[in-house]
Amino acid sequence: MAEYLIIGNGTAAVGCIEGIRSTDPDGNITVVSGEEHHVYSRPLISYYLEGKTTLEKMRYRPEDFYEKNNVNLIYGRAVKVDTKKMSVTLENKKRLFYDKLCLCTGSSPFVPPFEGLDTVEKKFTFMTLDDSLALEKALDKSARVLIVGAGLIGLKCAEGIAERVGSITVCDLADRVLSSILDSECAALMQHRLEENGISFMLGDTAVRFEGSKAFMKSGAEVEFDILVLAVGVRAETELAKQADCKVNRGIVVGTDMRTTTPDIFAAGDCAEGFDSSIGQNRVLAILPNAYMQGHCAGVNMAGGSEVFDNAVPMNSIGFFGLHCATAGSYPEDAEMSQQKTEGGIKRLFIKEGRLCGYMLIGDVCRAGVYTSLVREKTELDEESIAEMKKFPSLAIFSAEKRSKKLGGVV
Amino acid sequence: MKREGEVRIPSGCAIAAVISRDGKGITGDVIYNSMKPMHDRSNGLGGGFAAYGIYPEYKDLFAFHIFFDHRSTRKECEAYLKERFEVVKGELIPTRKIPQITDEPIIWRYFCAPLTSVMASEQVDENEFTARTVMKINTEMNGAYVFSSGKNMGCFKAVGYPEDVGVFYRLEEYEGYSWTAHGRYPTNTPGWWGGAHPFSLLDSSIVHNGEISSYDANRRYIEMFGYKCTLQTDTEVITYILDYLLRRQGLTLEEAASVIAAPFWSTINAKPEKEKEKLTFLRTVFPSLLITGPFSIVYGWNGGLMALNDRLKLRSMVTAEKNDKVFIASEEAAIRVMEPDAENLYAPAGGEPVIVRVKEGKF
Amino acid sequence: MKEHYIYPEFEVVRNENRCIKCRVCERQCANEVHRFDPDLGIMISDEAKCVNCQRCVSLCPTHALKIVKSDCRLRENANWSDETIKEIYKQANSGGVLLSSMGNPKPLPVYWDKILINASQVTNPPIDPLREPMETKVFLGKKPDKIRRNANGELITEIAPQLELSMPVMFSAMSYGSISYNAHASLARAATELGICYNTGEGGLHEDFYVYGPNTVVQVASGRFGVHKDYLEAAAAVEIKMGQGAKPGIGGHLPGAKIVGDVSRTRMIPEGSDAISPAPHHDIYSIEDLRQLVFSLKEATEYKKPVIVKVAAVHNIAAIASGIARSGADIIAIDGFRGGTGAAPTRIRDNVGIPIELALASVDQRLRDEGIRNNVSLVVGGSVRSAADVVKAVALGADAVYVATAALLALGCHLCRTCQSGKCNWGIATQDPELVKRLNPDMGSRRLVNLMDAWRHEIKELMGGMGINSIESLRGNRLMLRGVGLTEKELSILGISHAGE
Amino acid sequence: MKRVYVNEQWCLGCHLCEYNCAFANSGLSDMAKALRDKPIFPRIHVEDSGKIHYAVSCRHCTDPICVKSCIAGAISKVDGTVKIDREKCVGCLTCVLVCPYGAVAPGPSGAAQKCELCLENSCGAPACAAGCPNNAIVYEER
Repeated sequence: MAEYLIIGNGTAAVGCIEGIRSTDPDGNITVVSGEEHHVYSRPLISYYLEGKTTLEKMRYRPEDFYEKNNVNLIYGRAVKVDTKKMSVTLENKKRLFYDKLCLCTGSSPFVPPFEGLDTVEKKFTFMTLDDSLALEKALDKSARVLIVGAGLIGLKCAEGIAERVGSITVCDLADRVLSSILDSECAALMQHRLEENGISFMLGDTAVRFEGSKAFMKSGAEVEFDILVLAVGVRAETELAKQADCKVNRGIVVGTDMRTTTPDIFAAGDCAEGFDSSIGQNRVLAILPNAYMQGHCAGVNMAGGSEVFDNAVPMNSIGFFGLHCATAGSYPEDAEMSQQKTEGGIKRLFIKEGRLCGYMLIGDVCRAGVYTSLVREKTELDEESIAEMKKFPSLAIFSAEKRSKKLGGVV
Repeated sequence: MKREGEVRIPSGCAIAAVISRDGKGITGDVIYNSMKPMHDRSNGLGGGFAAYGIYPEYKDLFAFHIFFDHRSTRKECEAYLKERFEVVKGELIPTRKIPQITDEPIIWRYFCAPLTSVMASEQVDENEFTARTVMKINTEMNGAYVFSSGKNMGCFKAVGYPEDVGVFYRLEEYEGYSWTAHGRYPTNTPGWWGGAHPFSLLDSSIVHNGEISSYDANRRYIEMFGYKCTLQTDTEVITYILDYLLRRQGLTLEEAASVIAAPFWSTINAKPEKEKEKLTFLRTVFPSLLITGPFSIVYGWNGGLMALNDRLKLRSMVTAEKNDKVFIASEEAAIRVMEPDAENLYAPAGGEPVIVRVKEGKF
Repeated sequence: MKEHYIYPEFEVVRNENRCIKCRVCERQCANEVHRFDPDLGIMISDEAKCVNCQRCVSLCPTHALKIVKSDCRLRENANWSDETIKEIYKQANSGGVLLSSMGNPKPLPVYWDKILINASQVTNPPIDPLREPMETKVFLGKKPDKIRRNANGELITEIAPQLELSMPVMFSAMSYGSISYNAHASLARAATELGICYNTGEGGLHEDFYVYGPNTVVQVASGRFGVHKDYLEAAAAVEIKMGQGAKPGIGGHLPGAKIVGDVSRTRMIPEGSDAISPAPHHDIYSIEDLRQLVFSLKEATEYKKPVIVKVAAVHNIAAIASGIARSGADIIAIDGFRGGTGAAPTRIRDNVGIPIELALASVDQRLRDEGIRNNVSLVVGGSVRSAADVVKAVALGADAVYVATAALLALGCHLCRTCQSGKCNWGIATQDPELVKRLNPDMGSRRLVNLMDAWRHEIKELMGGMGINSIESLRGNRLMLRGVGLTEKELSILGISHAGE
Repeated sequence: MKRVYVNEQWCLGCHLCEYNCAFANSGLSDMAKALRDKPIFPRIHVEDSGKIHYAVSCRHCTDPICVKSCIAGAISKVDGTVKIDREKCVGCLTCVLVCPYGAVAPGPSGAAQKCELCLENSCGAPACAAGCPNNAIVYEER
């Protein structure tokens, strides 16, 4: 019977388990979890602080998930891979053998070497449930919070704690919030909503040095704070892969079947650098749906099936204080941008060579998935369809024939 | 009260028949005694018999049995008959005075041959000629009613129970190879002798038990062909239908049976192709002659009998055999009176004709 | 000149407590009666446009709507009814002939309702259709006078072409053009499923429906629209339309606006040209001319298809029918004065023709008196409304009946009688694609099949009650009928006795 | 399994399905009470594009991308039906982002909702199909 070993216990691992089980109901699956928690959804940690979910509800899968899937869950940290003996050694020296190994090690926060960081009493990263629980303990109604990083993590953290602290300042070296997914105009809308809810920004500026509860900014400004949250960025966890001699760039390089360059070793999730069809090359797409789908693909292939995951695109759905934002795809310089302003929002479509290559929706995100699918499927559109698409996302973009397959067939 | 012909009178009935396949003589007491156990199926308002082979000495002449209300009617009718026929013999039909039968009309019989010259001028054969004469008398001559008109056969009928009618007509003195009998249970007739059964035309006679629901459809159809349903009885219309199908259209008995008691379409469609084609043809061509509603009939003619039930078999009828004889009756009891040792008792299925031919039709 | 204002005939009553402003009424009214007022936040109505087709009433999910007859009346006058006066106003406004649709709505006698059906009691048994077979199949066509046998004495079973129907009902003529493609599709599919026939009417046969040919009667009318060899050959029978019950003596006029696309192609006339059916066939000015057309069509179809001659029931119908029966026609169809139409001058619809019951009775008797009833089958139409009407018609002597209004009702028609407007909200009497699509033939044909199945069950029940187990035994069986409240004259024409006799 | 199918050839754009859906999922027994003077949150929507109309609701995909994408693990497929656990949903709308049919939308509470075939409300079978006046929406096996 096959021995499947999965390092990591996040979304990719769940995808991997479900992928294996869809193909091989019997093989032994062992999961090594670094965190001593049932599988939970990491993006929910801010919602937890906000009170929109509970520890109970945060479980990504039901309580009996491991049992039902006949998975042997081990808490521990994998430290060594031996590709010859096909084994993985844990921190506690326990050795696990595998026929197929999947690395779902995820990523970890990147903390730049700030001067004086060690003098800061209450400093947190915001990645794991334990991070969130630790931060929660520090919160109080009068606390001044400085968040370094105005990306998804930093801002979700800000939203999550907004009602529970005195003030929040977010700084980022970039000139706008959410710089990885939004252009300036769109970012400004989001920033506005955040500001309306009491969050202040110091953009184009960042902390360079700390002294106790004071941050010294690049611009020369000084910020007093009680709590520091570092959300500068994340890095793929690739240590084991390197040991196993897998090719590693920013992440562990995988093919569209999730195999690494080392036989019998797969990788999936935030640690992997898979194919991004929106740009036609590999890159790390650290988003949850991607992690699951890569995991699932890896699982199926580990179990001898054949699945290809070749249409990953960057996409994000995120909201702050009721203002939603949906984005997907890429925004090439030479693309035609079609823009529509809506009440309190904006819609930008990036069209190139008769295809929708990316979009940004702020405010009304209804049926955004129709656009996402156009991006993902690289659907070729005639003029009529493009005109229809510019109006709003609907199935009217497609021909009657295609629509009848979508609405009248099993899909 | 209105009598037959003025109103349609439903009735229940008893029927019985016997025939010798060898053509041997059977005396009339055999048949009228058979009606006794079925007494309750009649109500004394009509009984009658048809007898075949009873006039061998006049077998080539049409034998008219006629009721007259009055002597003057007889004179008038005889005059008319003589315009068309050579009347070889005319006489009172012998009867016996019994208390059970009263108010009898004047009952005569005439043995006649059609006048060939008159017949030629009408361009019809002797059967059609005779039939027309009968229709004419029965529809236009008030007080005269021809109740029998075949060759070498005769009907005998009266108001009364059939067993008494048999005694009244002294039927034990006649000998025929085939007899049918009828006892009637009409619901609202004043009791008119002409309304008793059998009903006959030429040598065809019908005894019938039932009340058909297709009556007016059948009547209005058959009347297109010169028949006049003066009595408004089932027996009359069935007689005309069979006359039309057998004599005028030339159908066989079996074919006629599958017109009047046509198989269901589902049955027809399950038949072999040739049979199916034929049955479909007959139902398509003669749809208005399908008879629905309950009936059991015995059709008599010179040379045989046919018993037939409606296709749902809504009326009782059984048959049995013994040696050369075949018996038919509404109830087995009647058969047992005629022949206690009768064999092969059988209840024909709905629409299944039982046809008996004397000497296999070579009679 | 300013026209006289005529108060609307109907009022739209909306229960504001139930209205959820879903605006279905607005979206579904082709007459644009309903409208949402964003300022007031309520639905409002323009009642002058309402034809009382009940589409909105039917679709309103909260049953918040009803349409009522307006009670704004003129001063009562037994001689000058409101309707009469308003018609005068309309004519004074417009100077035109008044147009109407569907059948005569006047309170003239409905003889079906004065005829009662018999049932068996005691002397013979009623038959239970659940237990016993009960047959409704009929063959329409000429029956031979005499059977023939071959040299071996076997019956020769070839006979004149017959139209086989599983029950004595057909859908009568409604042209493609006067009704929609989907209405035709529904009729064709239902007829096929039921084993009966529908009738193309005079507008030709759309190529999509040739597949239903074995259940199709094609019509040849005075305009000869869409008549060609394939059309005749596709059919189960060919009908020559001499007249129509709703408008005896006049032809038809389908405005050019409706002659578009497929309708134009199917009728074989240019788009936009008015389709005029002359009052007479200009090659039939007498009975001998009819005989020539009958035989022309028989020649064209190699004597393989029965020819029907359809006439309106008029005063001398018995003699007319007798002439047709001798013309070589296999089937006579008679359309009574209550028959429907897509458009007819009101005066003609309401004042010309005679009731089908009387026409049927006199024709059937006349053909029997002449001994030629077997030459032809008799099909009658003109408001056969139920299984009871079918049974009564057959008992009076019909071989089968034609139904159209009942079929349209099954398809959704609410008898608003404004077919002539072309804005049928039920997708029946319209060529507007947006309206046509409202009639889904899947539903339409299912409802027609349901209706006929129901009628078939009822016919069987009624027959069973009479002790009759096959429709043949009902045909012309007038003893099964009794009249109530009829005069001696009416009874004698109908050939039935009065109840109690 | 039985699914809701839409044939735009017969869709009249009457939008009744939206109201029937909203009513079916309202938990109330009177439509007027459930829907009068309130915004409605149907799980099916009609798209009107000129003369073309059609209703869109969850296709219950064989391989549903929403299930794979839900960050809360709130969407699952049970016996062929894709369901959303509204308690678990945090309203991130990733499902809206990925559904290629636009069949998921936020409900009145902000949690995502979509057609669940009326299997758990008092209708027991899709109210949209049952109430469609022209059989443009059918609930059947294909």
